[in-house]
Amino acid sequence: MSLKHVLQPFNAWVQAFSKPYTIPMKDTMRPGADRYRGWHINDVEKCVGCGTCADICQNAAIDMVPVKDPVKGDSGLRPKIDYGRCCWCALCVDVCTTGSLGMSNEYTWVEKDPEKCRYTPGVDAKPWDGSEKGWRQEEGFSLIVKDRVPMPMLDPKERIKTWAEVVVGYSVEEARKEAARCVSCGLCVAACPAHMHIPDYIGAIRDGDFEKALDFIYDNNPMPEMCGKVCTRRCEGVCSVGIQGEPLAIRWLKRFATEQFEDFAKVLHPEVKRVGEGKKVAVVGGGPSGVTVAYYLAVRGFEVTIYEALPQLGGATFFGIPKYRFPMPSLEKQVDLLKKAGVKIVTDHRVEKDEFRRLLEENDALFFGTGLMKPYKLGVPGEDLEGVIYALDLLRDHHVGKKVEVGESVVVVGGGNVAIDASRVSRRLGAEVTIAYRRRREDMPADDEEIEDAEAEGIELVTQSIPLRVEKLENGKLDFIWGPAEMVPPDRPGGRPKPKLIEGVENHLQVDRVIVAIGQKGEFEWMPEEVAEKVVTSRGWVEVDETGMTQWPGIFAGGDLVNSTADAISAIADGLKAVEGIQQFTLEGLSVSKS
Amino acid sequence: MEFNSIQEVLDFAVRQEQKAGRFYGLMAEKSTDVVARKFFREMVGEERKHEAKLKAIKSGKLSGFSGQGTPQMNLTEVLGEPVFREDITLQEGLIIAMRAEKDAYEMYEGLKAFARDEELKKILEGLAAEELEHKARMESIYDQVVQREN
Amino acid sequence: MDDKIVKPEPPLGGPPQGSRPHAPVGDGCFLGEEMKPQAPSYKEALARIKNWFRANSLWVMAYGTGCGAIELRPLATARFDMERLGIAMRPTPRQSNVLIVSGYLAVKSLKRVIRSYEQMPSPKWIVALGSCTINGGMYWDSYNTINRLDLYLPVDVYINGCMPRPEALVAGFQELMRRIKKGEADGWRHYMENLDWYKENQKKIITDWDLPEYNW
Amino acid sequence: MKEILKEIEERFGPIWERVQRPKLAQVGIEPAKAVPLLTWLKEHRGYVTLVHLSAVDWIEQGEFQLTWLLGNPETEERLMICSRIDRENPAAETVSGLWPQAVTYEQEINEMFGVSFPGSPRQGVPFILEGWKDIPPMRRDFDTVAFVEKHIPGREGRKHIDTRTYIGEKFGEKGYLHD
Repeated sequence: MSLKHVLQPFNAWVQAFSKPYTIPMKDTMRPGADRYRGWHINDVEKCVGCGTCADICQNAAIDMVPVKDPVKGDSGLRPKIDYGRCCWCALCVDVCTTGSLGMSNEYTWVEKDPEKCRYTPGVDAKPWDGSEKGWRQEEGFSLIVKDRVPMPMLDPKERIKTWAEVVVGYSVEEARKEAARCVSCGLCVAACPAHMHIPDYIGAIRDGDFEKALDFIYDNNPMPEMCGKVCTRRCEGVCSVGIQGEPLAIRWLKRFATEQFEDFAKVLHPEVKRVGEGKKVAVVGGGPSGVTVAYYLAVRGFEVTIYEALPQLGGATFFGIPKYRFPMPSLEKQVDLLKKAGVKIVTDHRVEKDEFRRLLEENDALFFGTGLMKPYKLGVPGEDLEGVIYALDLLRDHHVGKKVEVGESVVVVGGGNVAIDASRVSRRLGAEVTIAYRRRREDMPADDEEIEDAEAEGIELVTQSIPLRVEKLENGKLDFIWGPAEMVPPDRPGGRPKPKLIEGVENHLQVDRVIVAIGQKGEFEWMPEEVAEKVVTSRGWVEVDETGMTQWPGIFAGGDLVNSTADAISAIADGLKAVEGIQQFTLEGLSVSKS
Repeated sequence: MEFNSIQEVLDFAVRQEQKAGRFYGLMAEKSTDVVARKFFREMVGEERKHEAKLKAIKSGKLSGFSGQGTPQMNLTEVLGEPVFREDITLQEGLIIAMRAEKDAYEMYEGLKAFARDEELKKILEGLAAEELEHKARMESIYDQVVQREN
Repeated sequence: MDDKIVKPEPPLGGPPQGSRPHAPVGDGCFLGEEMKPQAPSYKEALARIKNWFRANSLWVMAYGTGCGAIELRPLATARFDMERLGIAMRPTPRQSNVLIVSGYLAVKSLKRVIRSYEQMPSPKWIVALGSCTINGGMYWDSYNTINRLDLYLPVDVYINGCMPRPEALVAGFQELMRRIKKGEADGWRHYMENLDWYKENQKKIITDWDLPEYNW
Repeated sequence: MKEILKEIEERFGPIWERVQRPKLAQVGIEPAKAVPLLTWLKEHRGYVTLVHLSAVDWIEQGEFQLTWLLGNPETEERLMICSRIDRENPAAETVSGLWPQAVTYEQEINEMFGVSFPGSPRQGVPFILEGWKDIPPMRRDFDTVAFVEKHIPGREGRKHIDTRTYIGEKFGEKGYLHD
């Protein structure tokens, strides 16, 4: 061993002064790529808490935790991510129904306490909140199927010649394909007034078990075929799939499930409970709310009789909804089940004051859902002229089989579903139809789809028009005079903008008929004075408590008279409420506190 | 009519409200329709509230009028002029009430022209605005109840 | 096997409470030393100097338990060059003072990891990489991997990610160094003081227990 | 591949066969004839490599399927010999005499599926699992999640709320036909 061997290792010190081969420390720490999958971010305002991210996560890394009170269209839950599970596969981001969930390009997180590796993005503040870069749902790509299976429909030119149903209905394949789009979040359950078990029956349809689907459907809706055809479907309005794509065709799927069976009684197997045996309940008015009360009380063993003034049950769904939307056989199928459930049905029978008193005495409880059967008038001069008719009368006469004349041209005043129905019926009766509506098109309470269908059938829409008066012309026609309106903001939050008449302008429209469909009211002439005095409000509707009971103990009410939305599903929801209330009242004798 | 002080104007306004109240009371008694009857009774209560408000202003408990600025819909101008019948409906009742508020508004507007005192003018203006507000509220109710468009 | 896990006393990870009165920061690192109740200030200064040296010579045991081992390789390359931070790979436990648990840990590996850890001279630290060490990660429902490491071994630093990138690893080492310098990284001491608790948990999951009983 | 399949049928009786790719075929044969077939293939037909030995649990049929994947390095053809054995007391003949590497495969299958290969040297010696007391984990009736929940503690304090159920409860979803 020489000196060289001893010194050689120290030669390495020479390198201390040469340029290093390694990359300087400051350059080694690179930011994540623009589409790096780093820590999650969430736009909590956009997020609706559907929980699809939690469902898809293969590592069970996502918990849905409550962060605010649930409202319709928002479960109030938000995803909390456990980074002791996450593997940054980003399936949660790709499946996100709202596109609110994303990933920042931050990827460094050193932690002493492992319990802290869990946070709710967007709720718990993190340095990477609001990150511009990172993984996002790709434009046009989603794990959610955004497009609805199209519903086959009759051609508009063909359908105005006939009364055949416009909507053809899904085939089995189409229905199952559509049902498979559902993410089962249940936001629809909150939006549905009756809180139907929507994800469950859609799931059953997807699995091809239509009996099970019908069972879920009938669990809290005794007129599902009607709802499957004409429901206002608030469920679809909040559908989480519909936020970025088209909402699930919930209504058409329900329709599909009900159309699979000719006789519901053969498929449904309700657990008949004899809880209400020996108790009698009278139902005045055979509309959706009355039918609901009757059916569910009957399966619980109550003795129920329905009194209906018209020749068929169904209320507004019978006399109001045209048959090209809701054919008679569909209605009869549902009434048939009611009969098989043991409900006594008295049609063509109008209950009057004395009988009402007698019913009140003979029964343990009484439910009325007589609906809004009388039209409000236009309130303008000339409305008593011959040729000014009411949409409700037109529809009723048409459905009970009377001959209806509408002439060559009509103007329909109003913008609700009744107005649209009256116009489409008039169109099928051969008239040129104009709808005169006070507000803008987007303010119309009628279904958007209905308006589109009406326009496709050649019905003209004149918006922001306020009727001024009606005059008789020498040629026998009517002169419908209207003035334009401007929109002013609503006086209460959540209200609709209001039309304000621009004075001094008059427009003329020559028509054979003016059909009024501005609104309907309930009538109480049949009701004994003392009862009416107690239950009716100064606005012409009936107030009930949370059990559906009116101010008069033992009298329950529901339907259009009670709720503000005046649609069939709300009426069914009222009925369900009353079912509980009546059961409590008759069996437990609970008198609900009046406040 | 000539007013010499604010007190006089307010007294007059109180009398007007009382008159209206009596009018609605009478209609409530006479009408057979249960809804209309209830509505008129509610209106009696409304007029009492207005009366109380005016009295509060008079005694200095309230400093002035405060309209909520409900937007006008000019419905009153379009609708016909129903007269009172025994079987009057809520719709007609509402129109009558709308018209009554409008008449009151026009009366105060007219009186304003004769007022010489600035203070008086101001109080009359306030009263007119108040009545206009009532009218708009009636129109709003009409809009929500009658023209529900379902 | 019992369903319930015994809760650690004192809380996991944090410095043990009560059992070590007035111990000098970062001292008492070799086997069998008695903890002195008094701490003269020169000892504290000495401890600080010792800690500074320790922080700058992290000798990592080259033992990859899971996917994260692949992320360790780049640390030795020219871009990250961990040797400039004083981090070096060592082939045996007796030469190293940092154990990296790089991801999932099968029960079978756990036994080997425990054995290696116990052979390492104190002070020693454990760096845990990735989700798997925190709560099971994507192997959360696997029959033969553990879900949380802190039940069996004292972890000083967790580096989050699946897997963490080398940059995150560097950040993790820097954090470990910072903690060592401040005298906070004392998982090894926690392990010593709560040995019974750790052994109980280890024996629950390792059913064929044949590890030697160390005496310290 | 067709020729060799035909030859197997002639020599070993009825088989189930499928040609998956030009150089890969599957042969199903009764267990008793599996090892003679394997031997013959190795000795006389050039299938000298045991590429793999695996098992599949056909729980519905009550059978385990063993698959020996053989390779012929000269022709680059591969042959999968499949054989179904009973799921109750499963046992199969060892091929460790033909291929020494089969010992490891057989040990693993023995551990993971509980199939025994009498005569194979390391049967019953722990391989991956040490101190395993439950049923073999690759059997399909072994519930992994339940096992993990029982024996492998995870981090506590997590609570997932199912949106669907939560909404139903919050908004008073009820059923009227069934309870």
